[in-house]
Amino acid sequence: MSEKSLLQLLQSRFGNVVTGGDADAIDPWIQVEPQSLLNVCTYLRDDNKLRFDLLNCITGVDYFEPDAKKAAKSPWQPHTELVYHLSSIALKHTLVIKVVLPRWKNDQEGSLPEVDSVSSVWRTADWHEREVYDLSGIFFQGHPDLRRILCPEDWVGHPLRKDYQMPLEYHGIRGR
Amino acid sequence: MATGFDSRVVEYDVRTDEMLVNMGPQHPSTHGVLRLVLRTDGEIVSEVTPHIGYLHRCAEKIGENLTPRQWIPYTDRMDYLAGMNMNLGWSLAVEKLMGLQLPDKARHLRVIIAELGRIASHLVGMGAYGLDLGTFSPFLYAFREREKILDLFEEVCGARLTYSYITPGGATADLPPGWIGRCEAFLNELVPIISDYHNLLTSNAIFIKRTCGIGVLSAEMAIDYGCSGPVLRGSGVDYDLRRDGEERYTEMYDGYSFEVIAERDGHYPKDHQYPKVPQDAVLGDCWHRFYVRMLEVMQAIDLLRQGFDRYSAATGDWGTPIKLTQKLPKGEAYLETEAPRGQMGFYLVSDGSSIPWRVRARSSSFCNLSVTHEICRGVPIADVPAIVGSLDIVMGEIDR
Amino acid sequence: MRLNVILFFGKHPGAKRIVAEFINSLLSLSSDHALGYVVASLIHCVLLLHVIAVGALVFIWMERKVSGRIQDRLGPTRVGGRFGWLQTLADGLKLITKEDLMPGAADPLLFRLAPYLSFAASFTAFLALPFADGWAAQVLNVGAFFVLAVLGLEVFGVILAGYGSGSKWSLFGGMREAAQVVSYEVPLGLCVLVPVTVCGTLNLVTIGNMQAGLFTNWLIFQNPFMPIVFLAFFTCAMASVNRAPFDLAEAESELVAGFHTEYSGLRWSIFFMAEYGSMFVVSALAAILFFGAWHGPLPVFASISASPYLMHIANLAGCTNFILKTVIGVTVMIWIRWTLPRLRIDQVITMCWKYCVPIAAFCLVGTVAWEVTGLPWIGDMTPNRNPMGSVREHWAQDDPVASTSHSVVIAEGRRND
Amino acid sequence: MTDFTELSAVAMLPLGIVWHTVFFWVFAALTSGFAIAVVLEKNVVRMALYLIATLSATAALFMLAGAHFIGAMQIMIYVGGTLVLLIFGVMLTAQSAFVSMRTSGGEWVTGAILGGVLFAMLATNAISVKAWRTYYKEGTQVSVDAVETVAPIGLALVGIRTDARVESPSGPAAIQSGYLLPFEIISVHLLVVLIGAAYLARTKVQLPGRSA
Repeated sequence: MSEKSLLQLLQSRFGNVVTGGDADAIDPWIQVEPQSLLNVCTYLRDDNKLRFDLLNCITGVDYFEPDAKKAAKSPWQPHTELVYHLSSIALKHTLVIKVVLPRWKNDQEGSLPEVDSVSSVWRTADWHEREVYDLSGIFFQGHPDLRRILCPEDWVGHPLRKDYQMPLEYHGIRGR
Repeated sequence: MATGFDSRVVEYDVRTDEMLVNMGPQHPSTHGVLRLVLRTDGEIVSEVTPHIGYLHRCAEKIGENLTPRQWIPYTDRMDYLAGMNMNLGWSLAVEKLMGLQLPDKARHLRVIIAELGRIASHLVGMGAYGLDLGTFSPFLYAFREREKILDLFEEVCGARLTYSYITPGGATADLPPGWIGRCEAFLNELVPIISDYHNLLTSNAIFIKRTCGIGVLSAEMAIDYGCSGPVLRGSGVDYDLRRDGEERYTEMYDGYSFEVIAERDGHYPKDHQYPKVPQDAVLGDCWHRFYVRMLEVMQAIDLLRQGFDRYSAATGDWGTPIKLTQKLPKGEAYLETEAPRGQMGFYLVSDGSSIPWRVRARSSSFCNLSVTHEICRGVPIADVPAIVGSLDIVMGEIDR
Repeated sequence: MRLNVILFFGKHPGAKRIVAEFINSLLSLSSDHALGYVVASLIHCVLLLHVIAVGALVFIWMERKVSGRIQDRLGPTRVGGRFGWLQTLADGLKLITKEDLMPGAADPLLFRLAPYLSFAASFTAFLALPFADGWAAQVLNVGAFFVLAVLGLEVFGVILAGYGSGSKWSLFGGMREAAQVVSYEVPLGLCVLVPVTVCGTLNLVTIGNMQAGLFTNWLIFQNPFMPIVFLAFFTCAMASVNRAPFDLAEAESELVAGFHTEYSGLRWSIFFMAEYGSMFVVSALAAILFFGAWHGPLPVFASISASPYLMHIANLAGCTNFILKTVIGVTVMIWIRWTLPRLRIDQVITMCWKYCVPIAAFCLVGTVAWEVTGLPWIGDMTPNRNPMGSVREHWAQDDPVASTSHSVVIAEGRRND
Repeated sequence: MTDFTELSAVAMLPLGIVWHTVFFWVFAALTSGFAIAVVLEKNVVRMALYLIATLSATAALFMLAGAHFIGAMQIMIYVGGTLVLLIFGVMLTAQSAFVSMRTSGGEWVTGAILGGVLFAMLATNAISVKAWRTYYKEGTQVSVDAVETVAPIGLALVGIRTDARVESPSGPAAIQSGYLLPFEIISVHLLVVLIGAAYLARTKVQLPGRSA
């Protein structure tokens, strides 16, 4: 199944849930509404023509420019993107799903944006979501055990956010 | 008494207490700084909780501040047992973003280097697995052979562990004159030694007892957890990115003939000259994972031999590395390659400058390790190293 | 009040008696004066202590050399000249200078006591071990039984170390060791019983002497079951002294270092002395029970061993023979250790109860049947046959009263009072 | 071949110390000292350690008396038995309440009475054996010959009493009364005890997910 027909299929199936996409990009992608991510993913996995049985990777990308001067020139509004790379072992095709989230929930600094966990669809999402939560600061609703995974449990902040500041001190160890 | 239980059914058991045991982060057989919290009842482990992150070096954060070529040494330090393959993965991902096409010679050079790296990595995997099962000698035998590969690598790039050899655009240097001959001689030496390893481990009665039917990972579960590489193929899934991956990667292997090492109808490809699959072995157990690795060494030798001729015959350049401050096109690219430990993916987002906006490394061992708690449930303590060892993890890659 | 020294110095006219008489003659005391015996006993103890200590020294060096050669490397090469033969001594010096650590959670008494307990058990087993005809610190009438019983004691040190260290890994190691040793004592005892039934005595010196002559007189050639018993014995022996592939108590890939995880320095090295001592003892036991003890394959010294002075030369050669055989046994253990993977604890126990015990029991029954029916085997077809049965039956048939004479004499002694 | 020549030597130091007596007192003191320590100790594992020491010292006493077989037996069986006790002590009573035991006053009284009665019985019996009350005058030579303990015991176990043959000249019938029956009874008894112990060590657990 070619990328274009795949995108069309999804757009026809889910309609306005799929809010965008680019079939001509290096890796063709579709953008999905955060609320219906779980539905789309379940469909992608279970549909006989798609069968995306393997979740390769989840990436959180923080679009934010801490430098105000540069921020004025940047082409996008600050936001956070979740990128899901999927592939099908059975049918040998791939797909990228993007979910756009606000940097902070309700624009309140410190409250993490929320999205449904897909760990019930692919169990590999369990650790990947923990990593994204840990490093990029995105809260996954319905995750069975959302703890930090790479940083210590009492670490403050989410290092892969562009406005992250290394703490001055961590348990007596100099940070900066 | 809870409802649904029949009060007449009573099981007799010795009353014992549960104990929480920390295996690691300093433990001889956790392959680095992995910490497993075991909930044990006597010798039986009822629950394993892996804790990782002790080797976290913020590689992705560093990558947001370096140009792609500058970040190559950091990829070396991810899977430090297969640095060449890490370099290759990252280079291909950058090339994918830039749309670079490589000359034929560079392609064959990369195949040779990648497969040699695979042999080196699997040799360590094999030796360390022997160590996990309590036999020391295979480890040193494996290192003896690996040293020779490292010698070859040293000739190529001057380093023995962190090579930074393959770069976006090709490699930092061509293979030195006469290197192919030396490599070929080494392979001729290695082939009979491999059958020694089979005698020492694969077909050893105690080894079979310790690995067959232990840590069985079903194909469904392996895919569900995103396992890849020998762990996935050991479960009988016929999937190898060198054949099934993206075109940008598979075209590297164009014209090479190889069969994916996965069991079909109780047989592995070309397995007549190796030990038979033991009766007790269950598809997806530790033995199969180990066996797949051993066969992949032979497969790599075969690929190398094909590569030598092609490389010698190939025309063109061995590649020109991109400039250190090469501007990247705006966009994003994700590419997975078949590293020795599984599918190693690199993802980079570029905003048009020479430094990527976001760099991501999808680690194969990370996913392979995440299955631990499933397959270590209810096994004796001694099997925990056996199972974790059979996943052949490298903490540098997991923690990044 | 006077009492016979036999009671605690043994009645066998062994090396000790000769030494004792020599000392007494030096001090111009009567030849059977106790002082000479006491000094002779002390000399024996010191000698044995050296056997175990030097033995450990050599075996550790050998382990490193052999493992080195097995693994395609050289092993130690520098300390003490060409072959690095002083490496162990250097290691020992290093261990002595190391800090003696004790974990805070440890039970101080048990933690400190454990290594010595292990070592004492191993050392005590040496007391009954004959190195040549009569060359034993104490020739015991129940030698084989005594050695087995005392070797079983070594496990106490391990368990106490496991418990006393206050570490979970140590506890696992100790418990494994306990389960393993308690299990393996059964087949080990059964295996020892087979040569003992053939010889009809538990006295190691007698068993050794019965195998004099051509090598076909060795017990391993006594009947078809013997080689099987020997293999079972060697397996059980390795298991009971904790050698790979049965070294579950210290399984480094699972339990860090098992029972000695928390030990350092000298205490740790004492555990090792005990381990190598035990290896020596079980190999020696194998040599005595199956491979002709101190007798060489050809009876070269047979003619001179009758003479009172030349006998010592024969004994010296016998001692060399014996140690050689033992060292071969230890070398095989080292070889196995560096070749095979480790078994799992349940497999070790399965091996014991499902394989070793039935095999040993079957061979015991088979041997008894073979001996009773008097079927011939290799040994019987060669000249210079040593009639095994002669000693076995002599007390039962020839003169059953003789063996009870002591009670009679004591009674008479009392009546004299 | 082994030389069975009897050796007759007299063990007495110039100072008049009889070595045998010295060793006897040493081991007797160890036996009783550790026995008391077993009673006074509160930690189960240390208790077991002291028990082992007591039993080992007893084995030494047996050896001193020339009963090598019984001595080795003592080590093998009792010390090995204590080993199992130790394992069970640690494994089955891992709860802190058991590792360090506290004895109540009532238990002390019961224990003292029982122990006292047992001690009194044994002491009376020991004293009442006439032969044991005799003492040797200085200068008496006691000759003790072969201390072959294994063979007679082994023979007696299969029904041949070599010692009985000497003392009862009445005929073969008296000779044949060995230890076979008591041995078998004890064996079966031990088996029963083993099974009983295994039964007692088990606990009833209601497992979920099972229905009749």
